[in-house]
Amino acid sequence: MRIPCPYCGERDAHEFAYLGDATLTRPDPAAAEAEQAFHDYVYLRDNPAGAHEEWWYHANGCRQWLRVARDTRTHAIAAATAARVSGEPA
Amino acid sequence: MRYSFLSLLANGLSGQSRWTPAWRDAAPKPAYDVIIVGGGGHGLATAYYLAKVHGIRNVAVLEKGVIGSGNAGRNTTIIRSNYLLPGNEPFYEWSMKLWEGLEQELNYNAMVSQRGILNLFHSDAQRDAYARRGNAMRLAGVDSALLDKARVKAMYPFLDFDNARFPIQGGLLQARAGTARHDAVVWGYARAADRLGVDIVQNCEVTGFLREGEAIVGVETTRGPVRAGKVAVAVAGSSSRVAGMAGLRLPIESHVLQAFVSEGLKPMVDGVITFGAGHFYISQSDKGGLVFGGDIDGYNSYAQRGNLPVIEDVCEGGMALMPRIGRLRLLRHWGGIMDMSMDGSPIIDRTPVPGLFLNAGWCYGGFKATPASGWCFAHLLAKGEPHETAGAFRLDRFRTGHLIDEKGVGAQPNLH
Amino acid sequence: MSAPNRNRLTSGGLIDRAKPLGFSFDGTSYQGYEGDTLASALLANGVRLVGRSFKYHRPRGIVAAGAEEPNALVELRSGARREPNSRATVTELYDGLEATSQNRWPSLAVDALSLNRFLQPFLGAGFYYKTFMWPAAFWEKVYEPIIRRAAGLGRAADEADPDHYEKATAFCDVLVIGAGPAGLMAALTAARSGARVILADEDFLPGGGLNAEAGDVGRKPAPAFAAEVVAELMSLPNVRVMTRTSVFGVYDGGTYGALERVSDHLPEPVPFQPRQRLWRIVARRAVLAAGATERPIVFGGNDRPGVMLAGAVGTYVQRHAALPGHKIALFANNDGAWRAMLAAHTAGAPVETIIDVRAEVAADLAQAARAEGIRVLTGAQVIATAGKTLTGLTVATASGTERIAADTLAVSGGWSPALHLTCHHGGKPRWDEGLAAFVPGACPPGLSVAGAAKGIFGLGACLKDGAAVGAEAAQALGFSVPALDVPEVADAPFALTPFWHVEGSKGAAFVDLQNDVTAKDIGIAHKEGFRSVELLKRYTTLGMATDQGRTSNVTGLAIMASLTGASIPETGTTIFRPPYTPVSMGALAGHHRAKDFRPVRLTPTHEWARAQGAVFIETGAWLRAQYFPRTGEKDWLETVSREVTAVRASVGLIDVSTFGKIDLQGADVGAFLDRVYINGFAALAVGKARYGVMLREDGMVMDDGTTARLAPEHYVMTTTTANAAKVFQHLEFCLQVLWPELDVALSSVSEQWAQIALAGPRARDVLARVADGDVSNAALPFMGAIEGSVMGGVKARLFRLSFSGELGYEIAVPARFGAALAQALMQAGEEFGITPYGIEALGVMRIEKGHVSGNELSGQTTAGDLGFGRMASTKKDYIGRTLAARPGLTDPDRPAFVGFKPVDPSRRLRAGAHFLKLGAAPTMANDQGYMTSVAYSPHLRHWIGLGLIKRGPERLGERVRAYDPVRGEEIEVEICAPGFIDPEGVRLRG
Amino acid sequence: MADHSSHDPLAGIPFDRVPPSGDYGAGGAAGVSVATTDTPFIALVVARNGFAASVAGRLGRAFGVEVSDRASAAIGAASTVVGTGPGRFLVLSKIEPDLAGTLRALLGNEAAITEQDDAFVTFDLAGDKVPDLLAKGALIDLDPRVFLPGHAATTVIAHSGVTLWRVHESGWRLLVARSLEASFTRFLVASGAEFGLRLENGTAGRG
Repeated sequence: MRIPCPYCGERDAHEFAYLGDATLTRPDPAAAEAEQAFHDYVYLRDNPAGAHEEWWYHANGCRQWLRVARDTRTHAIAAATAARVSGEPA
Repeated sequence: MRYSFLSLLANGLSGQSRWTPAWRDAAPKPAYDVIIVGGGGHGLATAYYLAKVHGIRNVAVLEKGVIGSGNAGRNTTIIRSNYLLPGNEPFYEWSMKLWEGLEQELNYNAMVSQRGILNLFHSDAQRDAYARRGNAMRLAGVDSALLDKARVKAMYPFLDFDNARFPIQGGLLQARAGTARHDAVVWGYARAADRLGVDIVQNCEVTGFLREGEAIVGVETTRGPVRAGKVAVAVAGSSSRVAGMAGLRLPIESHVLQAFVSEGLKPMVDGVITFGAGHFYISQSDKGGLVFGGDIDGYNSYAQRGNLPVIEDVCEGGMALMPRIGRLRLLRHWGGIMDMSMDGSPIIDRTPVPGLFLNAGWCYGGFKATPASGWCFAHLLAKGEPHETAGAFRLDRFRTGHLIDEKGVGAQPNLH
Repeated sequence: MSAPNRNRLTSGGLIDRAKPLGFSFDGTSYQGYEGDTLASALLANGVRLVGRSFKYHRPRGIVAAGAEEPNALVELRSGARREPNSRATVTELYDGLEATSQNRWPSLAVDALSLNRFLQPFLGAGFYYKTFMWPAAFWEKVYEPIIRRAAGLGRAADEADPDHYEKATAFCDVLVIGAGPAGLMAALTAARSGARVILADEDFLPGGGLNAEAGDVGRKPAPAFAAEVVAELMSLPNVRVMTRTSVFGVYDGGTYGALERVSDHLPEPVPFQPRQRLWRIVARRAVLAAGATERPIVFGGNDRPGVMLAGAVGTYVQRHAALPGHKIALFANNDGAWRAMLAAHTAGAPVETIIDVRAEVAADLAQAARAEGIRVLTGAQVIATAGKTLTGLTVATASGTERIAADTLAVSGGWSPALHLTCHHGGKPRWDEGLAAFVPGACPPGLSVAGAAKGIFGLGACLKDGAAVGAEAAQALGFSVPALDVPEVADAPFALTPFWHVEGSKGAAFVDLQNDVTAKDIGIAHKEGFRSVELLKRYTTLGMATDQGRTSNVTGLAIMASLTGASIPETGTTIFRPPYTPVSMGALAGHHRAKDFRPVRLTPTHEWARAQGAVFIETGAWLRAQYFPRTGEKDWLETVSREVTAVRASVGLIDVSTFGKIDLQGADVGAFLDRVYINGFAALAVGKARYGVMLREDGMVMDDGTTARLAPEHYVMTTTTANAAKVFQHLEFCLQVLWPELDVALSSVSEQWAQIALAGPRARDVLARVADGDVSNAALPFMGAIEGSVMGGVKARLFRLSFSGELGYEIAVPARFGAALAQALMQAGEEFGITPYGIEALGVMRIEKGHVSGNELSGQTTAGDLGFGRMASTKKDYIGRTLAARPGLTDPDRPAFVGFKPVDPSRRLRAGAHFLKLGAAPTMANDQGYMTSVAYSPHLRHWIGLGLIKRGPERLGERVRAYDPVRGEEIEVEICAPGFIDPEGVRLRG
Repeated sequence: MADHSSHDPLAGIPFDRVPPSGDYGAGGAAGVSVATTDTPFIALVVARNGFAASVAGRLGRAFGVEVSDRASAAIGAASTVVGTGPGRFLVLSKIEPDLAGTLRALLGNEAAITEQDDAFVTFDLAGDKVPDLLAKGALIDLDPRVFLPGHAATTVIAHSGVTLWRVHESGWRLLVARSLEASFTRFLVASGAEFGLRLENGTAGRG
């Protein structure tokens, strides 16, 4: 599998570390029901057979966390974008 | 037909003409007491024990393809009960006990072969961790032995003891562990369940659930609706998809695990060996093929195939451990879809949806669990409460924090 | 030596008669020529019996001329280079080649297990599932060992493989797989467009079918045409021609696996060359031009040596000038086989009879055969064979049966496209009624198929199709493709009548020759309900042998289909898994074996430590000094105790450079640290360090370490050695994903700084002599962190930290000065008897002091379990805080961190022992926890331990059993506080 | 120089020692030459949020090279600036003894600077066979028609992290973590022996 790193170019997936679902948002720890929200965030997954947004870390490259759109049935990668856009103040 | 020397003899003399189907190719009836979704080892074992132990025989196993065509037919055939945590160990030992009498019970030779599993360690810390595990096994009444380097060498003199990057210091042995012929397990359970009246329905894919209010009262299938008192799901890599039809999100990701077999060879590896300094484990089948594997590829996948980095990683581990295998050849590799749970341990539980029961999250350890998984799932379905050895496999443990994390890597399925 | 090459034609073929090569088979010497395979050389020498079958140990001969060979598997070479299961048909002959038949005892000619044939009626498909169950204990003891010994094929070498292997990666625009007619044209077309092309072919001689083709191509003999194209390709700078290279798998992202047999055609690799090289070929497009595989017709006695595939007979005659026999018959259902046999006859092979199942055959073929004096039997079937190796056939015709003398029977049931690679992404082949063959279905992205591999069976059509598909591939990538002048070859029409199995023929009729699966076995599977292709394969082992059923899958399906009355595609499709042909484990490992299995990391003081006599130990990727034995010390324990005592009494040093070191700069570092550590850091003063604990989001402890604030916006964090990469990745995730708004820049400085810990009551005295500035208690108090210099101007960071419980410092200097610093400290400490110590002594001292380490940071422990509960801030959020509050993680019954000492001080403690209450039965329910770490304390003169036990801190003074049955030990221990030495911390603050 | 021309180029060399200088492998002219050095002055520049372009510009002006925020090597007479990630630049200098200090003065609050003088061993590879040798470990396209002078990559070679760039037509420079020197040199020797490899170990004897 080759991941099109926006900085490094296309690279073999073995240079990356995988973290999974990138559609999840860390809940507000101060909110009511925070424990429930954190449970869902940490443990529950849609786990789709098909289009999947997921985190890959280019550990042996530019050290960016990338949001990769990949099909879990075919492994085809539609896009990879940086979690934090370089040079842009967030 | 009961299998025996006599049946073989009679058929041999009659030109193999008298054999009858091992199980009926059933068509779905309109309704059952229990529907089991998934005709793998776990589903078929559940059906068998429902019928045999609990007398519930109005049962259907619905399989979208042919039975045993998922992970039951796609694993490295290892059986063992060398677990650490109290949530796991008694369950896997119960499974081991069931394996030990399985063939006579089913009248089917599943080639259960207790030639031992040896987990090698390469550092003091690893030794201590294995000692902890071996002692936990003893506390559960399970056999375990901590071998030093000399005893490992006596068992497997061809391992790399002299030039290894991570020298072998010893190993944890479970002598009762071993392998079983994976397909035969499926066929044995299918045949035995069929004889007790269970309908095994192949080429029947579940496409949705029938509901009355909140409760699930049956399934929609490619062969029409089928009603049931209880619906039990045992679909391994498809767990999230099937649960999704009932509106449930699970603490599960589907990952690909590759497995490998070499060309056939005269006997060279007697038991199962696992490498402690890399991702590699190996055994040898009765046909002579070396059966081996390593880590999962590490990303969500439903593709049933993996990639070269893991293949190379496994073979590097193999060569590091057994440098005599350099000229042996990898014959085939394939991938299975693992339902990787968030703590690496399984789920056998009712779900928040009335009428729906779940057997899932086996990660890459489902095969060895087959008999106990079936036994305990059947128990839950029949009695409405968990079997004593499966009491920890609750779906709500992630909420309560009663995790069963053997590896201590947390909620990251690709690391389990 | 027997008469050399008695079955060799005197002229023709692509062998070099000027280059004879000696070889041996089962100890007998023979001679072949350059250009031979082992199989062609054996045939040329009249050797027909080459192996024994898997299950019944029946005598077997050479069947095919390529990778599809099911029978002719031999052990090649000997000793550490023994290569079992090598196909004679693809083994290139070299001088001195040594081959041995396998799976037989005592000899190939007389094999004891061939007695299995008498049991054959009882050993049908699945027989073992139905028996060997009584008595239960006999399986492992009696039945299974017999089965295992009888099964298997060749023997692995007994020693480590002495050869080298490599891996390499290549990139191209167009990868062409197969250098036959279609592949050559595809490669040439793409190459002339300027695309980067790789042409890979498994053979040592590119050309594929052209090398066995009797006719002309482009007014030249076909092999000459092939050679000319190959020469042009090799001359182009944008083309890489890889012979002896099998593309075995299609992986994601256009990555193809290939195996190059660099040295297998040599007695042993030339110096510095690998035996084989694994290639990862990354191709933007690929063209599969792997040709097709002939399949046999199944009939009784079809496994006798002498029964071969017709195309193979043609190949041996045309390419190798080797005669498989002197009385050749053909049994076929198609015109192509006739033409191959007529051409062979013209080349000098004595073809005497043609038997065709079809009642009608093309008049021109029949005429041509008769003109050559070949007897033609149409509407005829072979129903039996005779001879140990083939001597005769029984043929049934409309007019009855007759016996025909023949030593070779060429068989052809048609052709199956070699579409294996198209299946590697799950694509299912499609049944083509007209061809009676599976043709490629959906292909992996970027892969297209050309020529016979997609069911185009004429040479002229293959050439054209190859050019077209090659052009298409290059055009798709934006290359402009000049028109290629493809030579015209007139193709005869494809004519085949599907025919699979001679029913009612006599004797066992083998479908899968290698796994001994017969037509009757398929009948058993049918009767027992194993009818779908997946079940059929698994139950009978059809197609599961080393040839992956190349010659048997379709036939097996067809026989099952005829039994069920369904069509072949309804019965199933043949799916192929990688690798296309078996790949050696050595090649897949490459350089990474033995000591080079994984890179080793060495500390900056490695050579210095070696000079000090260190014994090294693997800790993760690192090699670290374990201890420094001195002469006269009787064991490691004495050494380690001496080192510990020396530190506690005076001073010692150890390299701790392996810790992860992370530099954090920015306005928000303090706020960031507050979010990743359970305790507060924002208020940490400049010039101070603080111990911190970080959790995973699920509430378990991830790592610990100290972080120092060097300047208002500049911090340095240390991590444990084991977790350095994991923590860095975690921090990057927090910054890039969770809180991108924070102004924090992370840099790893792990490799930049050597770090040496100096510990013991004399540590300050030693440091003062090395440091350039003031290191007094006032200038550098406990937990102080300052930047300065040592050794007269070497930049340094000085941290006053203690892991040992003694007055301690960690001194960081640029890595190139690490060893010099160690030497300087040794010199400065000489008068105090300064002692280098290793990680064993480090471990002893941290256990004496009661610090947690890797054994406690197991990923299964909470901050509360480890006694850090009170460190956790309640005033801020941090990673893991919310889920750490779950009941399962706050249960007061959880095992918690305490110390242990033996009640009988002479007893040794063991890590991994479990705790039981006194008198409690050893059951899992009574399990109280376990010992995490132990050490012999020279200070206390007895063993001490750390561990986790239920409600530990409430039970100080209680005695429990430490239960360690795996080492046969069980002792009584007392629970104590985890600090065994200076619990008040007087020494380290001194 | 020692001549290591036995069948196994690493025979007799302990795995935890940097192989000594010498000729390894096939006889005749070395297909690859490898020289290791401690590059004197290296610093890592990490632009703080929002300043990547500005930092690139300042670095370029200061060192007289064209620096962009990409994986490339801007090679000047005395200094080289290599992009290793967005807003991340390794600066190498032959002449700036206090490179980090200079950079701090240059970039102020726009970037975090760390000294990395000692973090790496520099491998200078020369010869026509360099791409073939590196292809035995790297999974990136190093074909000299594709990977041109000035191109740079941070990647993995034989399980080790490497930053590499092509200095000129036949010269390649690799930065490898200092702790991995012995291991990485072993890979080069084992993989380059078939071409003939000359190793000049400029770091030997240190430490």
